Amino acid sequence: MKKGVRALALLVIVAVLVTGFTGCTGAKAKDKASATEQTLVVGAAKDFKNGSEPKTLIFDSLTDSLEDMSSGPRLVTEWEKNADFTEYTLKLKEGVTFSNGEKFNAQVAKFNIEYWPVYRDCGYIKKLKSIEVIDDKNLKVSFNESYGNFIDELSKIWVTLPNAVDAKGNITDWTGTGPYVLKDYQADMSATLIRNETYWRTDKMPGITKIDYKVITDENSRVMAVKSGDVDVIGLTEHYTVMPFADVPDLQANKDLQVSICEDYGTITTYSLNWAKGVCMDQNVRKAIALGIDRDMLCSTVLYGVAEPTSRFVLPTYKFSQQEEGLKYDLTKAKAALEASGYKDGDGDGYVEKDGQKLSLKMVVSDTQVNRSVGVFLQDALKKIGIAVDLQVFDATTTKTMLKAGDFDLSTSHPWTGTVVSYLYWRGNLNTYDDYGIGYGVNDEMNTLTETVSVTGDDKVREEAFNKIWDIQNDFVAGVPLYFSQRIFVAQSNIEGLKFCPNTAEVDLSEVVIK
Amino acid sequence: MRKYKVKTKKQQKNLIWIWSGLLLILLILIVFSPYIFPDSNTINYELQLQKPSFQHWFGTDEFGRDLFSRVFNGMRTSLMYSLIIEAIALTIGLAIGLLSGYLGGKVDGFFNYIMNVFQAFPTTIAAIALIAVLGTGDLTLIIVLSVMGWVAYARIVRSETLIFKERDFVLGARAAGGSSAYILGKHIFPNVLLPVLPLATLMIGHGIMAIASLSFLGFGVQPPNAEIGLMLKDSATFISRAPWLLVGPGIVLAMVVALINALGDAIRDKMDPQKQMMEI
Amino acid sequence: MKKIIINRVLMILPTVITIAFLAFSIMYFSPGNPAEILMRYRNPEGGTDPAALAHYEEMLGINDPFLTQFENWGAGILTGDFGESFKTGNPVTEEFFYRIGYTLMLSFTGLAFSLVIGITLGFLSAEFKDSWLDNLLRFTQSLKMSIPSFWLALFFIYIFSTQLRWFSAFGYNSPKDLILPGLVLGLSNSSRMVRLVRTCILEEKGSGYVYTARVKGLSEIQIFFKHILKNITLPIITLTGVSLVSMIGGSLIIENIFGLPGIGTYLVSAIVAKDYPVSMGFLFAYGVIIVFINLFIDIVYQFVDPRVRDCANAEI
Amino acid sequence: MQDDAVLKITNLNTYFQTPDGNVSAVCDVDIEIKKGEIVGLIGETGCGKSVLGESVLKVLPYNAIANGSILFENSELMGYQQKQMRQIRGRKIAVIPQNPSEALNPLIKNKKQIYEAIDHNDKVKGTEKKKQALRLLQKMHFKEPEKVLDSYPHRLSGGMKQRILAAMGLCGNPSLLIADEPTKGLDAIVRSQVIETLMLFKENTGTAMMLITHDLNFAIKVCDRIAVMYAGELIEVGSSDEIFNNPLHPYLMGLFLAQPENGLIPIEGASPSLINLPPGCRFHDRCEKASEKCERFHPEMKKTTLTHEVRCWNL
Repeated sequence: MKKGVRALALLVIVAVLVTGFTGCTGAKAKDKASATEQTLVVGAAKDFKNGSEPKTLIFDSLTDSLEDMSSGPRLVTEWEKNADFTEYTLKLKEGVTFSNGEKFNAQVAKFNIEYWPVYRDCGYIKKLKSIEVIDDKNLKVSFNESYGNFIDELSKIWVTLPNAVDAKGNITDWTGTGPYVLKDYQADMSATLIRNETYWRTDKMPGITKIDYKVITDENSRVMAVKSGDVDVIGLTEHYTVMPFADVPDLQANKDLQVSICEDYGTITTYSLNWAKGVCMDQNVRKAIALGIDRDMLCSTVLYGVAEPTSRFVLPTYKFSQQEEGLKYDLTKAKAALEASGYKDGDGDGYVEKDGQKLSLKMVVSDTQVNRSVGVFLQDALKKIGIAVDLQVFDATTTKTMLKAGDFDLSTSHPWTGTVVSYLYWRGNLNTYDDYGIGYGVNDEMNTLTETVSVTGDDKVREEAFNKIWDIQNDFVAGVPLYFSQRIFVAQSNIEGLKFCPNTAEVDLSEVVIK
Repeated sequence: MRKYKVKTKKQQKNLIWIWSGLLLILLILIVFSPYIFPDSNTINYELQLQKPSFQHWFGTDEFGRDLFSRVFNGMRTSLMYSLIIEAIALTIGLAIGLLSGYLGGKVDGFFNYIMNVFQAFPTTIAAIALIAVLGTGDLTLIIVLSVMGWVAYARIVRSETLIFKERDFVLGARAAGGSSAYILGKHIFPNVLLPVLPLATLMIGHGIMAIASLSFLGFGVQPPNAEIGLMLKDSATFISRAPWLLVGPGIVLAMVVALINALGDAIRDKMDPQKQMMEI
Repeated sequence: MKKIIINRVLMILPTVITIAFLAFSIMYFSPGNPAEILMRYRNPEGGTDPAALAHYEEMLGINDPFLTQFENWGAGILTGDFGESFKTGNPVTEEFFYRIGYTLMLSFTGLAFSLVIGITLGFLSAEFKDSWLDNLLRFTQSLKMSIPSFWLALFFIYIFSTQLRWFSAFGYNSPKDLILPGLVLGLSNSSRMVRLVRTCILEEKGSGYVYTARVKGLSEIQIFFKHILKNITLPIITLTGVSLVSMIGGSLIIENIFGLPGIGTYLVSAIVAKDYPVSMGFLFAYGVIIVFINLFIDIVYQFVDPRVRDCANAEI
Repeated sequence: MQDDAVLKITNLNTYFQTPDGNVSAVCDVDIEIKKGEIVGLIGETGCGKSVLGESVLKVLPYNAIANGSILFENSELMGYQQKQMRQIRGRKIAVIPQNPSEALNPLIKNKKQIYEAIDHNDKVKGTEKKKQALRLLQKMHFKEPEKVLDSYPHRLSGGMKQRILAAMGLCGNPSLLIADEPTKGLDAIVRSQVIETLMLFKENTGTAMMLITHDLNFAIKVCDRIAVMYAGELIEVGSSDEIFNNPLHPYLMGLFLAQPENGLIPIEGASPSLINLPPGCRFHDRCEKASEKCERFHPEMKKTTLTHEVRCWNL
C-alpha cells in the first residue's frame, strides 16, 4: 500500500517537472508587436529568391496589368505608339529612387528593357531594333517589324539596378524601387522584409511594416502552420494552389481563419500527353483520354467542389479565349475513338488491346496530395474506357528529369499562364520535352500563329489567329485541361485587405492591415 | 506483507494462446485479404470520407474505399515485402556471419570492419540515398532494406559461431578430418540458426515499420497500392476532417507489429530458460 | 589509458575513409549529370547551352576518372572544404553548421525525454513487478514500440497543435517548439529504455551486493539511489549512445513533419534535388558523427567502470 | 529458558508464488538459538536453508510469503514493518552474505560501503568515521587497512571480501550473526581463514551465530548445535557431537557417506520438487529403508534425547 503512495508521488513529481518545463519556455514567447509595428508572417512554398512572386514585393514593374489583362501606368507613366506599332515613346515616372538612393532614370529603364525579356518570355526582344534615350525621363523604342504586344509585356519587367544582375538572369543585388526592402535572407528557409519608407507610390504605401517570409515546403505543414496560428497567411506568394483542395472546406469552416478564393485569376490545370513517343502518338488515344474524363465528377469529389471543371486552355476572362468548352466528357465517343484505332478488349480483362498489346499509360506526377488523388481518379476513370494507367509518383526533381527525358505517357504540365502570348512563345512553339512534359508546338502553323498574335496590334487579326490556335489544340489534344484551379489565400481572420492581382505573379499588400 | 497476484503457468499459457489466436486471425485477414476483401480498391465517391460505422469499421477514405479492407490489403504488401527483405538479409547475414566467425583472422577483421561502416549510416538516410541512385520503386525498396538489414544478423551469427566453433562436437568433427564446409554446414549452421530465430521475428516488425516510414516520406510503395505508410501519408491531409484515417491503420499496424514482437519475445524466452528462472 | 583512447581513435580512421568513399560513390553513381543540375540551379531561367554546360563540367571536373574526383573531394574534406551547395551556392560546411544545431537540440531533447520516461517508468515497472501497474506499463511499452514515430507525430499535432493549440505545429521559433518533436522522438525511443531499466533493476535487486546492502539495514530508496542506480548506469549509457544514434538517424522524419531545419530534412531534400555536394558532405558527416558517438561511448565506458579502467591500465 | 534464547522460530512457513504454483521453501520449521551459541544449518542447495535466514531478516523476494512466529530477543518480528526491520538489520542481526565475490558493489569503493554500515548504526562525522572503519578492519586482521579502504572490491581476494563483510557486520552491536554459506566454493586454506574470521567475530562480540552451510565437516568443527534441513523442513537437530557420532536420519547418514574421507558415496536420486511434495516422508524415494508407511504418511519430529530430534518413521 505504501508503495502505491510512493508511486503516485513519483508520477506527480514527473508531471510537475514536465509541465514546469513547458510552462517556463512558454512564458518566454514574445508578445505580438505593438499596433504601429505590423508584422505579417507569410507561409510560403518556395525559397524567397526562387519564385516569381516574392520579387514583386521588392521591385516595380514598368507597366501594370489591369483586370481585363490590358496595361496601365506604373514606372512607365505614359506611352505613345505609331500606327504600325514599330515605334514607342515611353515616359517614365519622375523622382523614383531605389532603396539605396540611386535614381531610376531612362538609362536604367533601357537596361532593364534590353536585359530581362529573354528571362521573362517576352517576345519583343526578337523584333527589337534600338532603344534611344531621349532625356532622363523619355525613351524611344524602335522595332524592326510591327510589334503590338510590347506594352503588355512590359508588365513582366521588374526593374533592377543595371549592375545588380549576372550574365545568367540572376539578381545579385536585391535592391529595388518597390514597397519593401530585403533585410535578411536564408536560402530555402526564410527572409525578412521591412517597409520601404520612401516608396514612391504613396497611395500604395503598405500598412504592414515587416514581413516574415517562412519557407514551408510540405503542403500539410503549411496548412497546419496557418491553423495553429504560426503564420498569418498562406497562398499569398504563389500563383497556384498551395494547399490540398481537401483542406479548403475544413479551413472555411474554421472560425479563426478566412479563406479567400479568387474567382477571376488562376490557372487551368492541364495534363500533358506525350504525343511524340509511345501509345499517345495515336491521336485517337489522346482524344479518348480527353473525352473519357468526367471533369464535373473530378471536381465534386477529389477536389471537394473547390475547383471548377473546364476543358479550356485559358481562362474565359481572357479576351481571346476560346468561345466554347473543348472536348467534353463523353464515354461513347471515347470508346469509339479507341475502336477507330483498332483497340478492342479481346480477352475480357476490362482493358483494350491492339496487336496483343494492352493499352497502358505511364502516368508520372510529382508527389503532392492533389496529384496523387487526381492520379487515382484518372486511373479509375480511364479504366472505364479500357485504358490501364500505371501511376508513378516521384519527388519533384525526379519527375522533372523523367519528363524532360520523355519517359512518360501522361503527366502534369505547366498551365497556360502569364500573358498568353508569352506562354505561346515559351511552350506553344515547343515540340520537344521540358521540365513540364512536352510542348504545344504540334505543327509549323503554331509557329506562324504565335508570331501573328504577338506582332499584330489589330485585335481582329489576333482573335482570328487565336481561334485557329484553339482549333488546332482541341483537335490535336497535346494536353488535357481538367480544372480551373483558383488562387486561394488562407489567412488569420484578423487580417484584412488581402487582394488578388490581375498579374498572377504580383503580391499587393497595399491595403492589408492586421486588426 | 503485500500480496501479489502471480499469474500461474496456466494463465500465462492461456494468454499466449489468446495472443497467438489474435495474431493468427490478423494474419489470415492479411494474407487472404484479396479474397476476403476483393473490392478494397473499388472507388465509390458517394461514400467519400465516411465516419467509422457498422458497415465501415474504420470509415472510408476520400475515394469512398473501405478503410478496414484497405488496411489489411496494405498490411499484406508490407508483410510480404518485409518477409522478402528479412529472408534476403538473413541469408546474407548467415553467410557472412558464419564465414566471419568460423574463419576468423583477416576475414573476420574485414567483415567486422564492413559491418562497422554499415552501422555508421542511419537506416532511413542510407536507404533514401540508395533509392536516389536506384530510383523509386517497390523493387528498389526491397533491395535497399535488405542491403541495410543483414548486419544485425551477421553480428549475432558471428558471435554464436565463435561459441560453437570451440564446442566439443565441432572440435571432434574437425579432429576426425571433416572439411570446413562440412563442419559449417552440418554442425555449426543448424546450431546458430536457432538463436537467430527470435531476432528474425523481431526484424519482421522492424521491416514493416521501415517500409511504412519510407513510403510515408514518398520513397516507397506506389499508389494506388494500399500500404500503411502511404495511407498515413494521405491521412495527414485529412487529419482535421477525418482523423479516423489516421486511427485505423495505426491500430492495425501497432497490433500486428506488437504481436509479432511478442511472438519473438516468447520464442526467446523459450530458448533462454535462464531468463525465466531469473524471474522466479 | 591515454594510449588506449589514442588507439581507438586511430582505429576509426579506416572506417572514416570508407564512409567518405561510400558517401562519394553513392552520389557519383546516382543518375543525372551534376553539371547540368548545377547549371539549372545557377541559371534557372536560361536554356541548356552546350558551351555553358562544358564550362560547368570543366569546373566540377566530372570528366576526370572516379579516383581523381574522389581524391579531390577527399583533399577538400581535409582542409574543411566540402564544396558549395548547387542549390544555394553556400559552402556545405556553412549549411551544415547552421543546421546541425537543430538536429542536436532535437536529439538531445528526445534523449532527455527518453531518459526521464525510461528511468521513471522502468523504475516503477520494476518496483511494482507483476502488479497491474507493471502489466499496464509493459503493455504500453510494447504497443509504443510498434507505432511508427510519424504516426505519433501526426497524432500529437492533431491533439496538441490543431485541437488544443498548445504548441506550434511547424518550424522553430523558440525552445518550446522542441517539446513536441522531442517528446515524439523520446517516446518512440523510450520503450527500449524502459525495458532495459526494468530488467536491469530487477537483475540488480537479485544480486549479492543489494542483499548485502539490505541486510546492512539500508532502505530500498537508499539502495536504489546509492547502489542500483550506479550499477545500471553502464547499460543505460550504452543504450543512451545507441538511442542517440538512432535518434540522429530517426530525427529526419520528425524534422520533416515538424518543419525543423535540421540536417535530416535538408539531406533528404538535397538528395531529392540532386544537390551533390550537400548530399555527399552530409552523408559523410552523418557517418562520422555516429562513429564518434560510438567512440565516445567506448571511452565513457572506461571511466565509469573501475574494472574496465583497471584492465585498461594494466594493458599499458 | 526464554531469556536464554536470542532467536526462537516456531512454525515458520515460507513459500514463493510462481507461475508453476506455490513453492514451499520452508515448511514448519522450529528452531532456537541461545545466547553465544553457534547453530549450524545444514542441507544441500535448494533445501531452503538460505530462505530460512532471509525469512528471519524479512529480505525475501517480493513473491515470497512467510508466516509463523519469529521471536528475536523476545520481540515478534513477524509483525514488523520494513522500517522497523531496518533497525534490527545490521544493528542487532549481522549477516555475512553468501558468495563474497558478488556481495560487494563492484562500482563503489570499499570505504563507502563500510561507511554505509557505520552510518546505519550511528551517525559519526568524516574523520571519526574513517577511524572507526580502520578500527573495524584492524579487528578483522587487515594488514593495510588504509589501502583496502581506498580500493575497489575487485582488487581484493575472496577471503578479504568476506572479512570486509564481516567487518561491516561488526559495526553494530549484533546479538546474532547469520553467516550464509561462508565456505562455499573455497579451497582449504581460505576455509581455515573463514573459520578464523568467524572466530574473530565471535571474540569481538560474543554473539550467537546461525551458520548456514552445506559443508558438514565445517559445521561440526565450528558449531555447538546442528540442524539438518531437507526439502524445506528440518529432519534432524542435535548437538554437534550427537550429529557426528550418532546420526539418525538416513539422509544425514548418507551425507556422511558422501564426504570425501568416507569414500564419496553419493545419495541416489534427487530431492523432490518443492511444488508437488510427496504426501509421505520427503526423503522416502531416496531412502533404502523406506516402507509403505514412509510413502504415505508424513513423519513428525521425535525427540530421542533431550537435545536430539529426528523426523523419521524408522526409529
